[in-house]
Amino acid sequence: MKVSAIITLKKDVLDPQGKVIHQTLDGMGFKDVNEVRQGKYFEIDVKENDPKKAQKIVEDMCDKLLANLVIENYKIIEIQ
Amino acid sequence: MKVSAIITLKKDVLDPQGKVIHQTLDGMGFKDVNEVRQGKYFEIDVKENDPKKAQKIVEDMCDKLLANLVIENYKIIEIQ
Amino acid sequence: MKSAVITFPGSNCDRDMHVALNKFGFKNQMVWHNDNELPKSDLVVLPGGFSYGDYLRCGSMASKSKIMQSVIKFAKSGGLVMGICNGFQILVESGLVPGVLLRNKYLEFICKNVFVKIDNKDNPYFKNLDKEVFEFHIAHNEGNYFCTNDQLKEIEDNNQVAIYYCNDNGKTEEKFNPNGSLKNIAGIFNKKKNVLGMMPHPERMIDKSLSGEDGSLFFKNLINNIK
Amino acid sequence: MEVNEQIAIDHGLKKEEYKKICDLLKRVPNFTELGIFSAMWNEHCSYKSSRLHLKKLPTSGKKVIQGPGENAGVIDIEDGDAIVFKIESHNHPSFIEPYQGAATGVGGIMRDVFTMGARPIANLNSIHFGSSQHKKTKNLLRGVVHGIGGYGNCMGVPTIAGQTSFDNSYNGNILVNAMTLGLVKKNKIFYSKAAGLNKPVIYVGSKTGRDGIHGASMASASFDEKIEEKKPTVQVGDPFTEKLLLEACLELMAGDSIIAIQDMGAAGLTSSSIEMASKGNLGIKLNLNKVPCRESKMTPYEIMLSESQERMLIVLENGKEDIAKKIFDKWDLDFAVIGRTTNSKNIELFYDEKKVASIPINTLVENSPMYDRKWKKTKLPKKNKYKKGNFNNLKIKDVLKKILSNPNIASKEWIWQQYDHTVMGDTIQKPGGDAGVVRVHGTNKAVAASVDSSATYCWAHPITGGKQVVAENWRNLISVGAKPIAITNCLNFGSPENENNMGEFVECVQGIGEACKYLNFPVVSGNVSFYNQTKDIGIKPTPSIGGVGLIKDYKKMITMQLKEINNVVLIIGKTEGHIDQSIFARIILDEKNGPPPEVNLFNEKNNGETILKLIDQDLVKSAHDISLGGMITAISKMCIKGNKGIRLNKSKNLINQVEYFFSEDQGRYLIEINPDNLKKVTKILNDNSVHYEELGIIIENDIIIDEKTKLTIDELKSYNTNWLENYMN
Ligand SMILES: Nc1ncnc2c1ncn2[C@@H]1O[C@H](COP(=O)(O)OP(=O)(O)O)[C@@H](O)[C@H]1O
Ligand SMILES: [Mg+2]
Repeated sequence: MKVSAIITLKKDVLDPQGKVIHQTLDGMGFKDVNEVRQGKYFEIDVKENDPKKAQKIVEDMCDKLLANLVIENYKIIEIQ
Repeated sequence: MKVSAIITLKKDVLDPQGKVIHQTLDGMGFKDVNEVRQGKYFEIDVKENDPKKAQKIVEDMCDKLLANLVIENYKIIEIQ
Repeated sequence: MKSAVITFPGSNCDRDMHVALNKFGFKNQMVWHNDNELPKSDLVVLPGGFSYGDYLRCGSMASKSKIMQSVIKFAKSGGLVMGICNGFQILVESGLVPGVLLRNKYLEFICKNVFVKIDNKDNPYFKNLDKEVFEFHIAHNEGNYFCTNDQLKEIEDNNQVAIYYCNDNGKTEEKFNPNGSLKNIAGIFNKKKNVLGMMPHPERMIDKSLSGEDGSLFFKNLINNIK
Repeated sequence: MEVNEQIAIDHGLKKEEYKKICDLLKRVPNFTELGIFSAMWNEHCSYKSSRLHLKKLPTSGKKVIQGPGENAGVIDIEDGDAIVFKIESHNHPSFIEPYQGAATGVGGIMRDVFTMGARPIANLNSIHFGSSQHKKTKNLLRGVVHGIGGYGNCMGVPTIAGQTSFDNSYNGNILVNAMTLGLVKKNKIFYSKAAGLNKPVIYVGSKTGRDGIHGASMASASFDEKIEEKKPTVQVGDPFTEKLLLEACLELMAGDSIIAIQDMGAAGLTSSSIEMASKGNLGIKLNLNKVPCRESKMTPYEIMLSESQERMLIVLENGKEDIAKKIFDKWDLDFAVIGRTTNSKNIELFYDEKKVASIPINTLVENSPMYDRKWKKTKLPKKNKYKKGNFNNLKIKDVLKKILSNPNIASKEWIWQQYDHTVMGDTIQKPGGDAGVVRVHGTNKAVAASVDSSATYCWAHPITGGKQVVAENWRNLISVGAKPIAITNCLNFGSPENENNMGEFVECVQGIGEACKYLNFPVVSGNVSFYNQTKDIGIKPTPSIGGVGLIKDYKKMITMQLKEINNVVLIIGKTEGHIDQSIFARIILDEKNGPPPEVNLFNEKNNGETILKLIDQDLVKSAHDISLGGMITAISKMCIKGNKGIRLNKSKNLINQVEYFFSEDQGRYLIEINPDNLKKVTKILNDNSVHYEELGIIIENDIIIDEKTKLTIDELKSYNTNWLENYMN
């Protein structure tokens, strides 16, 4: 199954990338932007065919490697 | 409205990050992984209140800045 | 000969390039990214560094700066534009040369000397050089050159590859490729060969106390070619 | 929130400290005020356990322009030039979030340096990890190295040297010490002392967020099971903004607008505003509504305690606001007038037009606690008696192989190749040598810098260890041909509330002080990091010494690679055969006890100064000090670097061969001499009463020890250069 996960910075954590992208968009004429936050997206194709189990595996990966829970949160957004 | 977009590398583009993460996961004991692809996730809060229009704006941002269409695709995944 | 080095927010090899150009006889001017006009110049250089922190994609945001419109115009009219390292990434993002620069294969920043082979001397940058293999210095995190198959064919058909990574004998094998770049490509021209983008930093090799002196050869030759 | 004793304790204050606050204020502080006290009075900001002892360090000298007490120390390098430098720890955050912890550590120390008007020209780092077998080590190492590189590379400042060690004692508490050197004109140094009444107080840089609130308190609390709860206090660094801040500050500093400037480091706005006012003997008034905030509805408490990075506080001359604002606008940085200097001698904070805090500044600064903590002396351990007969069973080749590929000796190229060490175009000695060297841009001068520590020696006998680190650092500078000028120090120890750890601290400082005094190598800046421990077990005492020296003519710089066949290599200094605490004793004999090698300061000074004389007369072709792993390890590294071999003479020394090769006696160097100059050199050595021996003659390709023992350079290389890379991949 293909499991998609997004990893985002926690709310109060500085997102330097989002900040600069916001400024650049503004300079390009996209004036009506309140905020830009950037995160990571992973598409992980696991051999597991049971959606629940596949989700569990990817969550485990997020806990152990993909996300740093000190500053990030993760969310599974799709299982296919 | 808050518009979420994901940007992924096109199929035939090398994804060194995904590859290394795959190897690392493997080394950590996650043996049953076929593939890992990494992408970017954006959450853009725009002043526009009409979902259609908000989506349009963010698509425009992706075309002009956020994605490099030579190697990347984008997809709007949520509008709130 | 007049040159112009563009300073973007986050550029950090702008001074080094300024020093090198002046050392070899250019009259160099620094140009701010927010300016509209380029000063009259025979050569425009986009220097190395981390413009806009290399956030989003390296070079992407710098390619949208005000001054880049003038740079693009200058390049289209045949003016010489050279992008080094981050400058190469900016050239790629602004479409002046084809392809993209991905993260290094092993995901690590690399700072070391490498050898590169000059493939084609029929251009204002390498014409009259009497060596093929140069020792240059690289320092980058995203130098992994990539392009589509169609682009590659076009690049090769037009002799647009400027330099390849190789060993001291000029062998361009995969094991001499520091960052995983396609075909060991270290630098690329545009079609007309007035625009050059390359990862190595010749400006860091301009006297014998530094990492080497092949940069001196490059700059001396360049100014003579332009004269 | 009503403040009470329990809340104070939760803020890391002690009962008595809370009582003292109430007594001094003659009332109960409000919540914001309590936060300010807790930040100012914690170990990290107040140096309450260390102050008493640090006073004993020698801090002045002919070349010292500014000693400890400012953002960084400053030394004179002649011709109107000065070097600003300091080292700082970021240990706890780096353990929790290695990338960001290390990155913000590098960012913080660079800010300390450019706050004084200096452009950073070199970075160094001293990093210590748990055993290479420990399950966390690899990820921590990778994260820390990426973080240091990520920040320093982006800033465009070369990382020119460092030190990396592995030891069990850091398994639960790694050390990340970052050092920066900056270059400034002597008459353009900026200080943090405010002056004048009613001057505008300016906030510049990034916006204030909720990150790192109570980071300084975290640095002063040891790790325990509650570690998870402390997580969100890690800050995220933004090197891009810092690069802009650097350029903007230097641009403003070129004019005459600034009265005082101070970066917001630990305890953010609190300590920066209080320090500036305190030094100027003034009061300060801030309107917190004017502080640029990233998050909505931040409270005064949060604004004052936030440790968001990349921020500065400036006291300007009246009427210069517009000039300053224009510069910060150009660099896309926040700029706000947030207050004024006053004559109240209080810090007064306003929020929504209400006064939310008012504290006499001397209460926070002069009245801060100072402790004379209990400490225990460490006795000099008894020497081990080794059965020399047992050594005869050891094959030199096997031992050397083990030592060269030991994590603490193996090449650290995998690390420093990830640091941009050539940007700025003045790096003339890259990492991998005894010290990094950068030219003073546009001149014939160069500065050398090295950072060193020897936790094992310090652990075995802190006074000797303290002396030894300074001496080793001095030797590393001498080895590249630099005249040592001054040091900065980062003192990493366990809990000061533990008598043993405190004793280690006191005695290491004593040793450092003695060596610095004798070598005329004063301490101009530094940092203390206590509570490096997991539960009750402290790390080995780890003072890191960062030294800086001057090379007047950079063309005379020396490197360690062997240069020419047939040249002679001399050992400078006497080889006595001290094995205890050597890497040989630890990894080959598995012997952990015994005293560290003795440090004879007279010999150190005399040997070092004599070598500088030889270098000055162009008599030295290459040089390397002998440290960890002894003489054979040192010569192996010179061979590897120079791609040459050596035929060793039969030693006339009476000690056993193993002791001759692997002992770690101090004060020694290897130098390469052209045979034509040998007479001249030995005369100078004799005239200066320097002990020397002829080690051997340079040949191609092999180290030839005797008829039976021969090693090729390729072999040596494979032992030494591959370990770390293999380990990481
Ligand atoms: N973390 C690091 N960053 C940069 N350089 C490093 C680091 N660790 C080690 N090095 C470099 O590797 C070399 C070997 O270090 P070390 O074994 O401590 O040398 P020595 O024993 O001569 O003092 C030195 O040149 C040092 O600068
Ligand atoms: Mg050394």
